[in-house]
Amino acid sequence: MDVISSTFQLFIFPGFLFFILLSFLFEWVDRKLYAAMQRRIGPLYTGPLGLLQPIADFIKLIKKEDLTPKYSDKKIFNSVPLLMCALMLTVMLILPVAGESGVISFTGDVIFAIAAMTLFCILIFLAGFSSMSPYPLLGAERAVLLLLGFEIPLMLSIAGCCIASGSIEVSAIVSWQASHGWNIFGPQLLGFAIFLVAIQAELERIPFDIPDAEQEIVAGWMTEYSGRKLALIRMARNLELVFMSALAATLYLGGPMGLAPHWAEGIAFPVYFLLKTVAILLILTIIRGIFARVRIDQMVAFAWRYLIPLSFLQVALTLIWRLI
Amino acid sequence: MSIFLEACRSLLKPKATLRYPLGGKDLLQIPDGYRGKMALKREACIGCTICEKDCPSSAITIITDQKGKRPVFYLDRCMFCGQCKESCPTKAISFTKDFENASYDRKTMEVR
Amino acid sequence: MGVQRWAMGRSPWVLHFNTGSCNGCDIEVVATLTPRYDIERFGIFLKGSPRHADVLMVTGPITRQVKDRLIRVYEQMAEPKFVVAVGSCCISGGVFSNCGKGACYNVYAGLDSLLPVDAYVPGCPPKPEAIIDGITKLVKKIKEEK
Amino acid sequence: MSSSYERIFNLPLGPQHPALKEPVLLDLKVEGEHVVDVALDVSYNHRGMEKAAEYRTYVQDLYLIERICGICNIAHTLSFCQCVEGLHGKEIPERAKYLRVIAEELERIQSHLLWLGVAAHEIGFDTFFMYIWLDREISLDLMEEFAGNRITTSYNAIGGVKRDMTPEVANKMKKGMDKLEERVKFYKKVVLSERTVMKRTMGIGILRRDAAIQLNAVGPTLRASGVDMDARADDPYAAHSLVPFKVVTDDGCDAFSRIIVRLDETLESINMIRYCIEKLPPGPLLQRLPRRVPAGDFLTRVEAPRGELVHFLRADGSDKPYRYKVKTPTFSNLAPLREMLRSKGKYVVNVADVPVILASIDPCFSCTSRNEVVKSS
Ligand code: SF4
Ligand code: SF4
Ligand code: SF4
Ligand code: SF4
Ligand code: SF4
Ligand code: SF4
Ligand code: SF4
Ligand code: SF4
Repeated sequence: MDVISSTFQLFIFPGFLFFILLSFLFEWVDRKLYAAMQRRIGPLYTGPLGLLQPIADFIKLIKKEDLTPKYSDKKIFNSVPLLMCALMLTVMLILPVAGESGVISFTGDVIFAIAAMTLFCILIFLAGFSSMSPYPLLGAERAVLLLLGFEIPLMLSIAGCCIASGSIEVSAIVSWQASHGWNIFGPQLLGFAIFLVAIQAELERIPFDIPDAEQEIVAGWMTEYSGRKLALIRMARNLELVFMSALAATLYLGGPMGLAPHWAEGIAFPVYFLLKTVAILLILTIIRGIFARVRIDQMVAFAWRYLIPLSFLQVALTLIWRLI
Repeated sequence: MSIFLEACRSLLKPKATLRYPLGGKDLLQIPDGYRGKMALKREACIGCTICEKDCPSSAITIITDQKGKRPVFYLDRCMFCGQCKESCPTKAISFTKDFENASYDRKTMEVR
Repeated sequence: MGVQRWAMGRSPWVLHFNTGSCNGCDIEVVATLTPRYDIERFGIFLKGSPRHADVLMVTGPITRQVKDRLIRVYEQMAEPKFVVAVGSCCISGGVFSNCGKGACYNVYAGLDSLLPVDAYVPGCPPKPEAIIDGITKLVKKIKEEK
Repeated sequence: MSSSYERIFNLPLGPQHPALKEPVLLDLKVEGEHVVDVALDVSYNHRGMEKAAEYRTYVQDLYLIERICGICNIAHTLSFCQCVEGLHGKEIPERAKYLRVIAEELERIQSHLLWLGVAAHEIGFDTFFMYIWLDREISLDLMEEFAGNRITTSYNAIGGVKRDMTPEVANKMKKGMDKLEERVKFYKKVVLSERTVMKRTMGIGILRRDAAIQLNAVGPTLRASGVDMDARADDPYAAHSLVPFKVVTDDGCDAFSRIIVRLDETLESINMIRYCIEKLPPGPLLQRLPRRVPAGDFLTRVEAPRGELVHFLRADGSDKPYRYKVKTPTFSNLAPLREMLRSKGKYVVNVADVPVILASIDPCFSCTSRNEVVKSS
């Protein structure tokens, strides 16, 4: 019984299948809202309202011919997409969807999440580097530069949450918020803003879509990927989008917890989880819609000049607030 | 900031997209003078071959049918410039609003 | 494979290649992205990298200088791939097809002499609606054949 | 930056590249993210037009010349017609002159909006691009109504214009102009207030006044460097001597001031169209001219949306040109472009800036390809 239920949890809900489907849904929401902001319709004819569009894209790419450039470092080039997906799927298991804790939960899983984000960037670098052609190389270089900019603010803003609730465990942060109010209504409001900006960079979205800036370096580090590998990369990036929005919801908006009668928690909590993550996604998409891309040096300068001091300030504020 | 407000306004405004082709061709307001696929009034044509001589991209060939000489238009070369209509002394050539001329085969792209 | 054909027809990503066009066709191709026409409705993206694209959309007369590039880009694309010729220049050389006898010295008379073409969209330039019409016809072909 | 030569590598942009809608090869020499030098190869578009023009009659050439370029086809046909009319020594009817100005300015509006959209796209500002291109449709709809096609209009004819402007179209045009004016003013506000836009365009692609004159820049690129030069004002053709307008200049010398110059020019064009509709004289549209053109040379200057366009015709008395020669604005702007793309001292060019700088001269190479590399096998 236990084995069955944990297998179900791992693979179906709230495990791999759930997250993969969620990632498709998120891509759809993202594209639709982005289009609506531009007075367009966006995907429309694939399934009802174009809901199946991301799935069609995925299947099409899976079925396409898979090319590997001649001069690439084949081992790395071929394994990176798979690693990206695996990494994202694993780290997503710590997200609490139906209760205080996720499928796996341990002390220090917040650190694990941060490590996974950094690792993802390193995988991006490897992907670009192993392609051995100019655009991906430049994209990879930019990805690492970008990492220098937003990594520290990201960590510090998460640290703010950890300090506030006095724990480095996701479930503890969630339950602390359930009893003390959401993190966003406290000194973490600043942290939340910093977090949103930083994940926009981590996700490589406008205004920080520098490593795959189409107008400058074609598709950046992804330029040489095609077919199945591109499908996996796209999926990994969508999963990352889900993960980041969900992490923001978990850390700042109280995770899946909310008002619900005891007997309905099993349904209400996932619904709350969805609502909150989608809310974050909407904010992310609006940001994507209203900015132009900044240049890499401008991004790094911005991060060091404003984001990092602000995030230190935020940590200090939290500490003071804790002590009082 | 102004672009943010504009984006919010755009979310409320109706979409600017015309749902062509599934919404049908009537959605599009093609003006009367539009130069789409051409049409030939066979009775009016006197077979003078001026249109063939003036066509800048040799998209017209003169053939002979039971009534005599007449032009055939090849849409794969035609650039819808309207010179044939200008040149025709009897106004036998006119342009319709039909723009849906995409085809799988170059050989079928002609107006007889 | 039913699913494959369905997915292929629902998500044809386009690579736009200008082979020496006068820009007329190009701006109309770009215009199909814009709110009035919005080809993302059909799941179409304009992609920058040949490796990501399924449909090669060629505009303009094929000049001798660009021919090798065109073929190289076509070869870089992953199977299955399709080619659409947009504009009279691309289909046949258009106005450049009539230099005394045959095409101008620097222009190929038609894309079909170099690559297998799946759909032709005539016009100079074709209206964005006409390009959409061409794409829908291509999608129909993808669904029925291959 | 240190000049360790191992770090310099070549980054070819093009000939097929998403930032460029045309086949052109920019061979950048890049050091890290900085561009140190650039070599341009614009030969991919060479279609042999000038030669082809010698093989056609003047009637056919009109359409060939129109297809030198789709975006400013009216400027090209206008120049061609002026050459032919000039050799005939005939004036065209007054009404046709006004109509030509309307067509030309409508094209300028269309072209400048197109360019603004592309510039927004180059800096990754897609939402702005979409708004602009949505409004550009207004001008294209008017063009379609006015001339019969959206882009390649075949509006000008040798000796006048082909179509009249009905009162109905005039009304639509006036309404369209009001809408466009409102939108262009809004865009100006956006450009002047949006931080990211300024960050990406200010101080980028600098071309000082003396360099602009020395390297023979033309059009908005020149006027954004503070030089007051415009063929419409300096050498009036069509009805330009009768239609009042202001030559817009700016002293910024960078990509940002090129945006401002173009936006202001669009507003000027809107006013010119209004004036022309108001003052449109009655009369015939076309002065019929014989098909054979008297022998002689003729040269015209026309202010195309991108700058001064020069056409030269040598006729030998037959119905075909003896020689036809075109010098287009983008060609003149290439030397200044190279200047803008080279890092020098404190002025550094990032790879990320290359599309923006390139876009800032509003290049289109379809009219510029002058040569072809022939491999001797
Ligand atoms: S419209 Fe122009 S290109 Fe087409 S057949 Fe007539 S003259 Fe020839
Ligand atoms: S110019 Fe007119 S009358 Fe003469 S052949 Fe052509 S269509 Fe017939
Ligand atoms: S006007 Fe008469 S004589 Fe002159 S070209 Fe036309 S048909 Fe021939
Ligand atoms: S190259 Fe041949 S076809 Fe072209 S103009 Fe010269 S002779 Fe005519
Ligand atoms: S078909 Fe017409 S618009 Fe298209 S590239 Fe050729 S000349 Fe230009
Ligand atoms: S340089 Fe321009 S005008 Fe001259 S032949 Fe080449 S494309 Fe034609
Ligand atoms: S500069 Fe040349 S290519 Fe560009 S729009 Fe003008 S004529 Fe066309
Ligand atoms: S520089 Fe070369 S291409 Fe130019 S005119 Fe002289 S010989 Fe001809």
